[in-house]
Amino acid sequence: MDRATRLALYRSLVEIRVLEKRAYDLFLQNLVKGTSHLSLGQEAVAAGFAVAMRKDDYTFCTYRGHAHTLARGAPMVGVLGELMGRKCGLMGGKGGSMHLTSVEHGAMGSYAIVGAHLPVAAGAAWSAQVRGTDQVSVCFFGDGTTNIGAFHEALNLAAVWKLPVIFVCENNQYMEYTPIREVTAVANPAADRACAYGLEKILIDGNDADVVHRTARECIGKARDGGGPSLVEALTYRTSGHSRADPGKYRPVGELDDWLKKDPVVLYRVRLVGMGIEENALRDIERAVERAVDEATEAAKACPPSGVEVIEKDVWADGGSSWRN
Amino acid sequence: MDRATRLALYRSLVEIRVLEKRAYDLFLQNLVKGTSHLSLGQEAVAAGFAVAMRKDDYTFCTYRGHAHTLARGAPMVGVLGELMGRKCGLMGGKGGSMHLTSVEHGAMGSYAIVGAHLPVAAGAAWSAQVRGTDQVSVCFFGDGTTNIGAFHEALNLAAVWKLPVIFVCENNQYMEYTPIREVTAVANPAADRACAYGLEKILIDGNDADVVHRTARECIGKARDGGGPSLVEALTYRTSGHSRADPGKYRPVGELDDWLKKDPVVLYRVRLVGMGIEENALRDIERAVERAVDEATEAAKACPPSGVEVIEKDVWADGGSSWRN
Amino acid sequence: MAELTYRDAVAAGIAQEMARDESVVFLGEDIGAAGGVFKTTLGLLERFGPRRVRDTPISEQAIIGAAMGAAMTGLRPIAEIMFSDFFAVCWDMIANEIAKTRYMTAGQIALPLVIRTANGYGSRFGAQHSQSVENWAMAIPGLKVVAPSTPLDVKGLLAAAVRDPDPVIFFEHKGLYSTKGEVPDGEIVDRLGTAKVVRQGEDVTIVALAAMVPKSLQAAERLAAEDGISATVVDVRSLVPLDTKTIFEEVRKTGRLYTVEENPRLCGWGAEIASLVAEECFYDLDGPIVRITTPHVPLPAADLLEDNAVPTVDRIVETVRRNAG
Amino acid sequence: MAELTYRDAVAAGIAQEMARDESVVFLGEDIGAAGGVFKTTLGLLERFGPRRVRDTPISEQAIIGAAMGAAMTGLRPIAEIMFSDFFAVCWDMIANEIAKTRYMTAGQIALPLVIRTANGYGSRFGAQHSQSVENWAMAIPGLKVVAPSTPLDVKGLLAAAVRDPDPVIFFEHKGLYSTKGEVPDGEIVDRLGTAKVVRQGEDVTIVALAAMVPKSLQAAERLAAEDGISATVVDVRSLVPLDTKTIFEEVRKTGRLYTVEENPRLCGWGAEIASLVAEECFYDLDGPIVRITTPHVPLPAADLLEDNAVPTVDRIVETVRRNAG
Ligand SMILES: Cc1ncc(C[n+]2csc(CCOP(=O)(O)OP(=O)(O)O)c2C)c(N)n1
Ligand SMILES: Cc1ncc(C[n+]2csc(CCOP(=O)(O)OP(=O)(O)O)c2C)c(N)n1
Ligand SMILES: [Mg+2]
Ligand SMILES: [Mg+2]
Repeated sequence: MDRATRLALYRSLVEIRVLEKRAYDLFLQNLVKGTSHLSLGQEAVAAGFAVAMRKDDYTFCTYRGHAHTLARGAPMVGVLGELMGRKCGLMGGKGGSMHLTSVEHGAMGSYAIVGAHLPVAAGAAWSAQVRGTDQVSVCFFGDGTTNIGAFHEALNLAAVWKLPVIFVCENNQYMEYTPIREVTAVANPAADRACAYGLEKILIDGNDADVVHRTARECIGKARDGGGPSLVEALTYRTSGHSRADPGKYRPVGELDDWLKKDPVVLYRVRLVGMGIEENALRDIERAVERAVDEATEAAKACPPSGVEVIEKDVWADGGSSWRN
Repeated sequence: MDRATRLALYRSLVEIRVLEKRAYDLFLQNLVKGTSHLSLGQEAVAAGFAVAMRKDDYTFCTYRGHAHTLARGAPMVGVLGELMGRKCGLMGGKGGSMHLTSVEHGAMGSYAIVGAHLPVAAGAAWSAQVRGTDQVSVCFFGDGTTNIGAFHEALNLAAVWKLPVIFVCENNQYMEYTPIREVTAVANPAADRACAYGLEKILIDGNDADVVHRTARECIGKARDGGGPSLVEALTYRTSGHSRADPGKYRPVGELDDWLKKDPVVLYRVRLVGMGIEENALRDIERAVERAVDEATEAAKACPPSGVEVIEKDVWADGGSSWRN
Repeated sequence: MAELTYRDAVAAGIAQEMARDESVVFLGEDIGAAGGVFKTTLGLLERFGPRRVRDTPISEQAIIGAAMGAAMTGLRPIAEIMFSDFFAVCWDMIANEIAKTRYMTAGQIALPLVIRTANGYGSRFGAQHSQSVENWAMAIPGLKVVAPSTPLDVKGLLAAAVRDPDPVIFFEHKGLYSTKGEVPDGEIVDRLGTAKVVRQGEDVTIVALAAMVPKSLQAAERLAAEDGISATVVDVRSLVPLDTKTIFEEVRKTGRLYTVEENPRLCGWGAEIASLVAEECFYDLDGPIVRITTPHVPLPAADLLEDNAVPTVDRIVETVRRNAG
Repeated sequence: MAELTYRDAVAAGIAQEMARDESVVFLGEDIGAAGGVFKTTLGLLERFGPRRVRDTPISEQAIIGAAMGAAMTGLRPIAEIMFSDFFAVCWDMIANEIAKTRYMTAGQIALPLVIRTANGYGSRFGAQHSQSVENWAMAIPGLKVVAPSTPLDVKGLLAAAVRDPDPVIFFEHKGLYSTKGEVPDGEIVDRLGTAKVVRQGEDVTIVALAAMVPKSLQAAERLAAEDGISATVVDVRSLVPLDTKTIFEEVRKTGRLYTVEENPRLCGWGAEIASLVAEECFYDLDGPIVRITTPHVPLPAADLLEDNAVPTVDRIVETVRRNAG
C-alpha cells in the first residue's frame, strides 16, 4: 500500500471521526432536532472501502450513514446542513439524518428500514452488468440486519446472477440495545451464512483500516472482473449509543473500554507513525479536517432552514406532487 | 419398524395417491372449479411424517396440501367437498383447494403465499414450549420457498429459541415452471443452508417412505425432548404439473420417466412384498381405499354447494363480519 | 387493426417498449422460459434474450429491490409480481422505498419503473390470490396507479407507464385476460391520468375500474331497458393521477354518483372519489353518493360464493334502481 | 386515581392483562431487557419473566408469524412492531395471513392477538419512521383497528384488545407518548368500536383520531373564541369496528362534517367516513364534507417541514372558518 493511499485512509478516518463528534455536539446544542446514528468507533469500515472504490461505483448504506456518505466525498456542509434541516442540506432537510444521499458522489442513499437496501444494491449491480459497465455496488449494513428476510433474498439473487456487489456487514455487536448473539443462530451473523449462498467466508478486523482496505480491494476487483458478489463481515464496535438518545447502559462493564483500546483512528495513527510517516503530515491532515468541519458547521448554521414551500415538491419527476388534474 | 407401522405407511401412501388422482378426474369433469396442486409422486413425504406424528402435533403446509391434510386424518369427503365448493367441504367452500384445514386433526392450515407458514409453524412450536406441552410442529414447503425472506426469519428464530419444529423441504426440483437450480445459489436449497442456522445438514430420499419415516421419528423425538428444530430436505418429484392447468412441458425429455421408476407407492409395495407381507393384505388396503374414495366422491357430489349466505360469515369470532354499529 | 386478447396486449405492450428502448428490462418469476403463469409474456425471452428478460427466484423483495436499484442507475425495469396479493411480501420495497425515495432525496434519485401484476377475482383461487388491491397502492404517495379494462388500454397505458419518469403500479385484471378487443397496428401510447366516458347517460353517473367496467356497462344497458334510467359509465383507468375533471363533469351532469368497486368496502378507491365529490361537487348532487363494493370480507374460493361476493350486474342494477328513484 | 403518561399507560395495560391471564405473552424487538425503544414496556420482563416476555431478532415476519402460530394454539400474544412503518416488511403476515385465516377456515382457527405499534409524526425521523398507517389496516377485512388519544384510552382499549377474540391492530401515537392524563386505579377495560364525543358543539362536527384529537380540540377553542363557531369534536378511537352511530348522530346535529387526518390524503380513514356520511346522512348535510389531511406526500424530516405537512391547528381553524361560513 503506498503512502498516498495510507494518507487518504487516515484523512477519511479523521474526517468521519471529527464530523460525527460535531454532529453529536450539534445535537447537544439542539441544532440537530431529529435522531442520528453515529459511526464513532466504526470509521475504518467506511474509510477502508471508500478509498478502494472508483468514482462511479455505488454506495448503499443505512440510517447509520453519515460516515459512508462523507467517505464518498459528499460535502460536509451538505451533511451537517441536512442534519440541521437547512436549505444547504444534501436533501434540503427533506430526508434527514437517516437518509443522506449524494448521487453525484455515488452515495445512492441511506435506508432506514433494516434490510431494504440490500436488494436495491443488488439491483444497481445488475444494472451495471446489463449496461456492460464495470461499476461495482457496495452495500453496508449492521449485524442485526442479517436476520431479516431481505438479507436472504438479496444474497441469493446476487449469487445466482453473479452480480458485482459487495455486502459488508459491520458487526458492531448490537442491534439497538440487544446483543446480536442473543438473537442469532450462528456466532458470526454474516460470515457464518456465506455457506448458504455458496460464497467464501470472510471475517475481518473491522477496526484495522488496512485490513478493511485490502479486503475491499480484493472483493471489488473480483466483482469488477465478473467474479460475482462477496459477503464480508467486519468486526467492530460503536463507541457511542445506538442513536442520539441512547446512553448505552446495556453494555457489560469494561466492554466499551476494551474496544476503545482498539480505536481505529488511534490505531491507524500509531501504525503510520511507526512506519515512519511524519507526525507533521498527520497533524496537517487533522488540522485541515478540523478547519473544514468548523467551516462546514458555520456555513450550515448560517444557512436558512428549509421552507415550507418544499413540502409539496419532488414527489414526481415534474417537481410537484399533484395527484389529480 | 413394525408391521403395523409399515401397513399404516402403505395405507397413507395409497390414500394420497388415489385421492389425488380422483381430484384430477373431478377437475377434468369440471366439478373442481378452482386450481389444485397435487402431490402425485410426493406421497412418501406426507405419509412418512404423518405416521410419525402424535395426534396433538401440528401440521402446517402449502397450497399443495391435500396430501398432508389427508395424512393427518381429515375426512376425504371434507377434502373433496372443499375442492368442489360444497357445504360438506372442510371449510364449506370458503377456503378452497389451497387452504385445506382441519384443526381437529392437527392440520393447522394450508398457506398459499410462499413462505408465510414457516414463521407460523415456529409460533405454534413456541406456544407448545411456553405452555409446557411437548407438542411438535411440522412444516412442509417446496424447494422454491427456500429463497424467500420468511424462510430465513423462521429458521433463525426457531434455532435461537430452540423451538420444537421440523421444517421439511419437499424438493420436487421445480418452482412453478422454473427449475430450482437455475435460481438458487446452492445445489441443495434447504440442506445446504442448514449451516446458516447452526443446524445439521439432513438430505434424504423423499421417495422412500421408510427413510422419510425414520427421519421424521428422529427429528420429532429430538424436538419433543427439547433438542430444538430440524431442517430436512427430501428429494422428490411431482409427476403431474404444478397445478391443474400445467402440462409440464418445461421438463427435459426422459426426466419424468426416470422419476416414475422411483414411484414411492410402487417402490414401497415392492419392498413390503419383498419383506414377506402378503399381497392380500396390501390388496385389502388398496380396495378399502378405492372404496372410501368412491364413497367420498359420491357423498361430496351429493352435497349441495355452499350458499351465498356464508359470504358474510366468520370474519370475526362472533360469526359475523360487521365492521360498524 | 387486429383483435387482441387483454393477455396478448400485455406482451405486445412490453415488446413495443423493449424494441424501442434498449434500457427497458423485464424480470419476474416464470416470466421468461415459461412465458408467465398467465401466458402474458410469451415470446419475450426469445425475442429480447436473457440479458433483458430474467427469470427470478421466489424473492419478491429482491425482484422489486432489483428493479429499484436498476431504475436509479440508468435502466427502465418492468417487474412482474405474479399476483397482486404478493405485494404484501414486498410492500416495504414498494411503499416505503420506491414511493418515497425521490421525495426524501429531494429529486436526486429518479425511479422510472413499472410494477405489473395480476389483480382481482374470478379464478376461484381463494382469499390470498384474488384480491383487488388498487387502493393499497393509491394510498401511498409517490406511486402512480393504473388499471386498464380493455386490450387497447392495456397496450397504450403500459407503454405510457414504461415511458413515465415515475414509478407506476400497473394492475392487470386476471378475469379480463381472455377478453378480446380491437387494437390498431403500430405504436400505441396512451396518457396516464385520463378517465374515459364509456357510456353517456343523463340520470346517474357510475364510475368503475377494470373488471367492474364491463359489469357496469351491462348494468347500464339493463337499467335503460328495464327502468328507463339512463346511466353514464366512467372507466376511471388511472387512480393516480386521478382525472377528477372528467369524473366531476359527469357527476355534475347527472347529479348522482355510484362507484362500483371490486375491493372490500373500507378505504376503497371509491371512498376517495366519494369524498372528493362530496367536497367539490356537493351543491351539484341530487342525492346520496352510493358505493357498490365487495362487502368487507376476504374473498371466498367457491365459484358461487366468489361471484356473489363482488358486485354483480344484478346488484348494480338493483342498487341504482332503488336509489335513483 | 393517578396521573400517567400515555407511554406508561401502555406498560400498565399490558401488565394488567398479563397478570390476569397466564396465556398472554409478549414479544418484539428490544422490548424486554431494554424496556422498549420508546420505554413503553419498562419492567415487564422483570415482572413476568423471559418465558412470557421475549426479545426477538430483527425479523418482523417471524415476530408476527410467531404471534399468529401462538394465537391459534392457545396463547394470547401481544406483538410489538417498533414503528408502524415496518408493517410493510410483514404486511403479508398481517394482511394476508392473520386477517384472512378465520374466514378461510370457516371459523376453525381463532386468532386472539394484538399487534401494538408506534405510529405517527412528530419525531423528525423522516418518511420511513413517521407514517400514519391506520388506513392500511382499516382497508383489510379481518382486522380490528384502534388508535387511542389519551392515557386512559390507551390502558382501557389495550385491555379490551387483549381480551378480544379477534386480531386487533393497536396504534400508539409517538407524538403522544409523553402526554399525561388521569387514569383511575384498578382494572380498566374499555370497549372497542366506540367513539367519544370529546367536545359538544352546534355548528360543525370535526372527527379526528389520535394526535389529531388534541389539535382539533385546540382548533375548536379558537373557532369558538375567534369566530363564534361552535364545534363538536369526535374522537373516533376505533376504526374497526366503527362507531357510525355516534358519528352520524353528531353530524346530523350540526349538518357539517370535517375530518382531520394525519395520513396522506388518498384513501385515508376520513375518506371512508366521508363516503358513509355522503350516503347515509346526505339529506342532513348543510354543506360540503371537508377533509383536512396531510397532503399526498411522504413526510419530510426537518421539524419545520414535518410540523407543517400534517394538519396544524391553524389549518384546521382556517379550513373550518372558510367553509362553515
Ligand atoms: C425492519 C426494521 N425493523 C426494525 C427497525 C428498527 N431499528 C433501527 S436500527 C435497528 C438495529 C439495527 O441493528 P444493526 O443491523 O446491527 O445495525 P446498527 O444499528 O448496529 O448499525 C433496529 C432494530 C428498522 N429500522 N427496520
Ligand atoms: C410469495 C409468493 N410468490 C409467488 C407465488 C406463486 N407461486 C405459487 S407456487 C409457486 C412455486 C413454489 O415452488 P416450491 O416452493 O418449490 O413448491 P412446489 O409448488 O414445487 O410444491 C409460486 C412461485 C406465491 N404463491 N407466493
Ligand atoms: Mg449492529
Ligand atoms: Mg418445488
